Amino acid sequence: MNYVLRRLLMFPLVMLGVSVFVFVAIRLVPGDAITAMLGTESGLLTPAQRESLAAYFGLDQNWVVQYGRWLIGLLQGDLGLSVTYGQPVSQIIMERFPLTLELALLSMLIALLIGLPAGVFAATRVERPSDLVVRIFAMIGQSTPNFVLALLAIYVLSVGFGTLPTMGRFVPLTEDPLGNLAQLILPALALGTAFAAAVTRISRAAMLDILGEDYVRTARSKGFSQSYVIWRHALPNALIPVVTLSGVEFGYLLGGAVIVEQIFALPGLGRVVLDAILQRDYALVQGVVLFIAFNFLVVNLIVDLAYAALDPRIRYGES
Amino acid sequence: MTIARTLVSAVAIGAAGIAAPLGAQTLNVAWSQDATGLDPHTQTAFASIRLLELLYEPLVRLGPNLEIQPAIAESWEFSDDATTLTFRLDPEATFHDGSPVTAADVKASFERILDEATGASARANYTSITGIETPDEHTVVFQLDGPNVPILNGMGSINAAIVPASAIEAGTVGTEIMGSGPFTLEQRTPNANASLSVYEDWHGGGIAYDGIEVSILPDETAILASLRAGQADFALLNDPLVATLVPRADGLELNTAPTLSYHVLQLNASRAPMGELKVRQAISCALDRQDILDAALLGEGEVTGPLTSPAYRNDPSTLFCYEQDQDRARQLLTEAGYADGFSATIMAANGEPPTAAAEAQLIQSQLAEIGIDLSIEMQEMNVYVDSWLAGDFDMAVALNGGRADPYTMYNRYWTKDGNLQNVANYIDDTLDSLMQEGRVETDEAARKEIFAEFERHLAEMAPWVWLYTGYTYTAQRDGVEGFEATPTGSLFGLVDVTLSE
Amino acid sequence: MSFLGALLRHGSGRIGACVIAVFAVAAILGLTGLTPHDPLAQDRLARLQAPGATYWMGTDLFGRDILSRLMVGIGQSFAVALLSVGLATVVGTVLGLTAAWFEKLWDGAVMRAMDVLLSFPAILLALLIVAIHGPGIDTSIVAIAIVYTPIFTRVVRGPALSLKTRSFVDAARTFGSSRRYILTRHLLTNLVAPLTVQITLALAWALLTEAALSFLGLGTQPPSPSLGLMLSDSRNLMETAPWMLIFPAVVIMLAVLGFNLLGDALRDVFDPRTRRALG
Amino acid sequence: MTLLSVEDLRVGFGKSGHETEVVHGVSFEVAAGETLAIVGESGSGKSVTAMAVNRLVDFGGGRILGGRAVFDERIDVATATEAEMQRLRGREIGMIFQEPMTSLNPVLKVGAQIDEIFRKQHGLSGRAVRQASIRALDRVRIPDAARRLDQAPHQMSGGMLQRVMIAMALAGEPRLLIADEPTTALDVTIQAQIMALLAELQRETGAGLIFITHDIGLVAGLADRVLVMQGGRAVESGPIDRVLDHPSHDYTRHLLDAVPHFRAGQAVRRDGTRDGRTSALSVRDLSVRFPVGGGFLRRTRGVVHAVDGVSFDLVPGETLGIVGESGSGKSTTARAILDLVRPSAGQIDTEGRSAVQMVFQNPNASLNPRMTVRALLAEPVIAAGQRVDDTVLDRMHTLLARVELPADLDRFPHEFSGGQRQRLCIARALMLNPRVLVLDEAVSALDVSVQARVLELLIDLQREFGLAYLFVSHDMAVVERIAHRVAVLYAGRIVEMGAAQEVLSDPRHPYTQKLIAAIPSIDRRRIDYAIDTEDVASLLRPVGFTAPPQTWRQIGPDHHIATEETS
Repeated sequence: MNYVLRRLLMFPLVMLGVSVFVFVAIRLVPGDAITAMLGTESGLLTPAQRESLAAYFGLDQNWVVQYGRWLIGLLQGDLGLSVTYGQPVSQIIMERFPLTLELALLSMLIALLIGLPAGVFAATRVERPSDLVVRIFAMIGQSTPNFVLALLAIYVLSVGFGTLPTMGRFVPLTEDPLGNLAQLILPALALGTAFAAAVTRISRAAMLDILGEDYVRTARSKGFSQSYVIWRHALPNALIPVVTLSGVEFGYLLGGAVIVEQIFALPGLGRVVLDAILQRDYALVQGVVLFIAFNFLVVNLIVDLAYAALDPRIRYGES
Repeated sequence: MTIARTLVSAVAIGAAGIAAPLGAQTLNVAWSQDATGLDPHTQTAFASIRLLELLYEPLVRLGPNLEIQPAIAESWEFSDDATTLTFRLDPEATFHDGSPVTAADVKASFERILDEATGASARANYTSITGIETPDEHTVVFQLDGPNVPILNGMGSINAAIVPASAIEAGTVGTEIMGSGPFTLEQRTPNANASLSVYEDWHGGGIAYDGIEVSILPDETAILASLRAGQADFALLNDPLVATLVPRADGLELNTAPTLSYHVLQLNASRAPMGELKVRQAISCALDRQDILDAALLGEGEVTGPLTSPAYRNDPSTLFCYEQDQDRARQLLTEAGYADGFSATIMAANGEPPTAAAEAQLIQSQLAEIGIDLSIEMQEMNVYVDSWLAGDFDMAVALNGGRADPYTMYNRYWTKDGNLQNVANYIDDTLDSLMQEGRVETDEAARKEIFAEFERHLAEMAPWVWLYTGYTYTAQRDGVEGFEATPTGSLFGLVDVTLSE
Repeated sequence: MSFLGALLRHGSGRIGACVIAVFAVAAILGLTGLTPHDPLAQDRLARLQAPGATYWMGTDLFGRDILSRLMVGIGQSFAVALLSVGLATVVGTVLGLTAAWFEKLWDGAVMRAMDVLLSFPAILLALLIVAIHGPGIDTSIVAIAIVYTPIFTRVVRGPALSLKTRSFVDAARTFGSSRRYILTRHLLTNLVAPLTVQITLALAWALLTEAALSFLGLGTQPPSPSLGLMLSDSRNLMETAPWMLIFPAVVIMLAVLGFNLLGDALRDVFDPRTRRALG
Repeated sequence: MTLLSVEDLRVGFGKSGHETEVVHGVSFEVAAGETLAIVGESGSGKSVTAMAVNRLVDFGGGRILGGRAVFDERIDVATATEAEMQRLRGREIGMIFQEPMTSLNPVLKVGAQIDEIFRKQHGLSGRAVRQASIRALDRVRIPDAARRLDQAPHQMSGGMLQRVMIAMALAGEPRLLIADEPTTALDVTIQAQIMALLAELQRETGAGLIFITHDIGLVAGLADRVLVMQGGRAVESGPIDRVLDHPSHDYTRHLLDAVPHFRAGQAVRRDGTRDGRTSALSVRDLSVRFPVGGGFLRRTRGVVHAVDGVSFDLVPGETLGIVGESGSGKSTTARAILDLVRPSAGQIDTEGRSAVQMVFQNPNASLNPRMTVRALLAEPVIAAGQRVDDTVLDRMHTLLARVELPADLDRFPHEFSGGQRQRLCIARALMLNPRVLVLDEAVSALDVSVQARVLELLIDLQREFGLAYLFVSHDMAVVERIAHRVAVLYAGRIVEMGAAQEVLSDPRHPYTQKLIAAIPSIDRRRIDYAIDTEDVASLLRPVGFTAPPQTWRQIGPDHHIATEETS
């Protein structure tokens, strides 16, 4: 397990890197929280008024002090107060993250449930029409911008069927499972299509390679049927590249969620960051971006664990 | 197609189940921008004011055609020399915790607004108050440093809302809602949704339903879709391109009301060549205001001069060069020494208003016809506001807020000591003296004449080129009646709404 | 067997190459001004006109010809994609190669830095950069390049590590060839295959990101058209003027499809096993 | 009763309708308990023929185009359905493949890959399956079977994995066993053990065995009948003694004579003289050690002593053959001399950097596929800082001619055959006219007949340019042909060294004796190999371990052996 241990040790290092990066980046953005809040009216503030507001927003200290105070707070689990929401950043994250997480997991599920079988199916029928059909669909899936998909979905549903996934509010799974699914199925489809296409192509390529390997030939020489050989011998090996792809792709899902949440008006974490940047809410941007980066690293760790579980060569290392 | 069919029915069942059916007497409202804060004294963003007007109450209120109506104050009058203003409070008025609204609360509220530490941006409108007395629990007398008729209008803005003195001491004004308005705030998830319920013993009378469920849908096409899907009963729309689609959908009604805020092309007179009067006038003559209105807002609005409030608005065709006259424009340019035109940049904010990009491109193509070559700089809202406040632009496409009273609307730009002088980049004695006259004049007819003269001079000096006013749009499903829009865009009209099956 | 011949014999390669060729011609015509109408000219009488005789693809809100704007838009979007991916390739290759060659500290530092960038959702990273630098074509290029550099670094570092162990590198070492010679002549020339495949896929992805950025109002600025901008302009007019949405959306899809097909074909052409099948 | 009779079998590859035929009408028979050897070089169609018998060729894009292959006088494999074939494979026909390291599923435990046969084919369940698997491993003499079942394939050696393969093939109690070059990837001592195991198991089960190989010497000890194939045709077949002693087809004669076979010292070179020449290369107690398990935050677990105090020297015009099995440290020694591996101790004296050049094992991997012949040959010159002028171009042309390659400088490596590419590597190594050539398994990757031609070329070049060769190889027959002197390496140390003639004909060190005994040769027929399962000694030593100094015993004028007993 030393491989995974080494990855764990890298966590704080990368997180520190991210925290510095986002802290500096958001402060380089012109304009501050006061202009964001008051707009053109902020010109009416007298210097004294501006100072008192700046103090309230914590904009008056120099950067190093602000970073120091934020970092110390971070270590005690206090991500600071969001100016625009008037709530602690950690509370906003806890409220908004379930939606984005569920959206990302649902699209990942869709991607894997559609992508993997399609990829394997296509690989076993190489050069036959069904292989071509799967590849074309995968290609189109990967080529359509997700916001076009989202726009069309809303238009067709509201005009054609007079129904729409609930907007503005999150229907938690615990309260109303059917409502929750109804709300998230469409955004998850819009977000997950490109991912499903990628999984199809990766699993198809992996399966093609694996079916040519010696150990598959050995399995066949034992008299096992084609489906058993695929399911028992080929698939476990094909999962490895798919798992790796899912790790990287999960990062994109969190990013892609920003646009899909905007169009479907879902109060997720993706939109919070978008608004926070526009509102110059420093504490919120820093907190949420750090949280998303943390998630990304956790997901990659899970991918590594899955990697080790799938492939003993990693788990035991070289004998 | 079977998969799609089952998918859609799943969504249908889910959606219907969720949107609270009309029966439970909740009004589902949708709009695209959420309040940026909850302190009535410091908030100026339109989205914040719209929400706070339902939770707090000022002393008086502006009616559908901007006449002064009672709110917390039952009655009011100026002294004969208009230097003192006395209000008599409605004894029935109570805060949401049942405590009565007293003169002490009014006094504490105004002291908070006038205190610089609060950062109340509308403070400039009340600086003429020199003293506040509370002879008894229900009377408040304001001493003014001089005759100031517009202050009564100022008292009608939510920025002058009355908050409990106890809340001011506790410093909870921005975080806890304790107003005397028709609704109380049950729950709010910023940038997502909010729930309001009716305040039973609101002194303004009963309301025909139990509460309002607000959804923030940033994408206006989504608002239209939610109206169609029955998820929203009532909605506010900014973008005329979307609003004009509402009448097409069956079961939806669109109400339009002219607004006070005005679309304007601000010129920077402190920079060459805009410093030349003839150049500014040439620009004013070169633009076809109606054509820009037709293209950018699909004609949804009216060409206007500087004054937009109904009481003072005049017929714009009487103003300088309000008919496009390209030859005169070229002639003015040559007289100013710019026969073969010049090049400049025009700045606009992304999506603020939604039609900004379109307006910039139309202005660019129209001015190109007389040799003025514009390059467009679209900026993110905050960056735009920073440059706007610093006056750091050649030209700027803007949508500026209007006020019922011309003085409170323009004293910040067109008076010698207006604090947004560096945005106006132009001042002369006539403008300043007319503004002061208008401030002190108590007679309505005389005031109207003063400001008409002020408007003509402004159009002629053309520091800015006023274009048109748009509409505020509200859309509702059948069964929602009784809403009356106002030029200020206030949603106070929701108080009279009735819901029927 | 010539490389191009193999590419054209490959099923999806042929389609991909044709699609990209068509768009490339359109882009060149667009950028050199040979469009049916002036993309910026506003025809007051023909506002929001459906596709017809004079305007084959209809007009937009200001009466500008959609077809001409599309041709310029393709040129604009291709330019952004090519420049940003080019930048990412150069930086990624240098980082990837040096990380693979020096290993130990430098490799760790480079990979950790890439982890930091990768842990940022792409759109947010682009958003921050655009917010700092202000919207515009150059910022989109830098934003997309920064987002894509980590991917190129990894695509180069992996194969470079394995190439380093190949005998012809050992042979070069025994001759005493210089480090620069080995890195360029031996490692780089053999990385052309994975790099080209990644470049075509990156171009497809860059087109989508440029469109997304413009959709959020942060990409290329009006009045010069880009595919993303035309898409976002058409958003509120979806019902009144559907052609304003359909044509740009179809063009983006086909362009991205073209690059993906090309990428797939290149992968087969470069892979010796499948190359033989192509004769 | 004939177990399998094949008549006029034709097999082809490619899209149905216009396949390219690879096997053109082969016929043979195998009786129960009988061993048929199919011998031929790569590309002769021997593997395709075998894979056609159990129709595995279908999965490789191939098809049986014609002929009959009747199994057990009841089912014709050529026309059987896939369902019928699935009942045949494993239960009736077992198969063993060439590369044990890749023939087992890397992500599944070894046990799981054996259990599934008993569970699926024999319907066993629960504990019975585990017991059957343990018995299967005992049967192929794998020690400590229970623990091995829970190991993953990458934790086992090549020899051990091949035993697992045999256990799996026999688990279904097949009546016909097909072994496709089962020992080619293994060291010679392990190869002998596997051959012995196969012979014994065949006697035990009475199954028919088809043994496919390119090394005719190997089958002499095992086969009853032999079939020689060339270019997809059967050129000769018959009982083993008749074919080996009186070959009728000239290709069979070529396989027997031209291809190097070990003659226990008779076929050594007679042209070397050592006296009076200063050494071109001298190595004094060279050691190379690798820390294992070191790295971040953890102390090293141990040190691998790959090379432990090796000394020898090399005189111009002389070839020193270094022989040893995998893991003996022979390649590491070669790489250390060229500084590709940093030696931990020892002294290497040469006449300067460009005086020593190296030729690697795999010709494909040692030529950059993207460089033309001109660039490939020019690299050493550029590296040495000289300009590629006309004299250098002339040298290129003369060298290309000398190694019998076309003079076209603009061709790419993939346009040459394996043998040609290795000759190009030799030409490149000679560009700076070195004094010493280090040849690391230089011919092992080539076809047998091509090997012979390259060896002759090397010998001619040695005579012409007076080169000294350090020839590293695991193949005793090849070393016998080219080496003047031989050094035998075991566990990183020289155990025996001296003139080739003495060492090969009269080996005195126990390890050398065991090594030479295991080498198959045409002369020894149907012998039964002694089965011993001792594994190669591990080189992992505790930290700070220093081997005791070596003591030598002189046997002959130029022949001595190490006396400390092998630890």
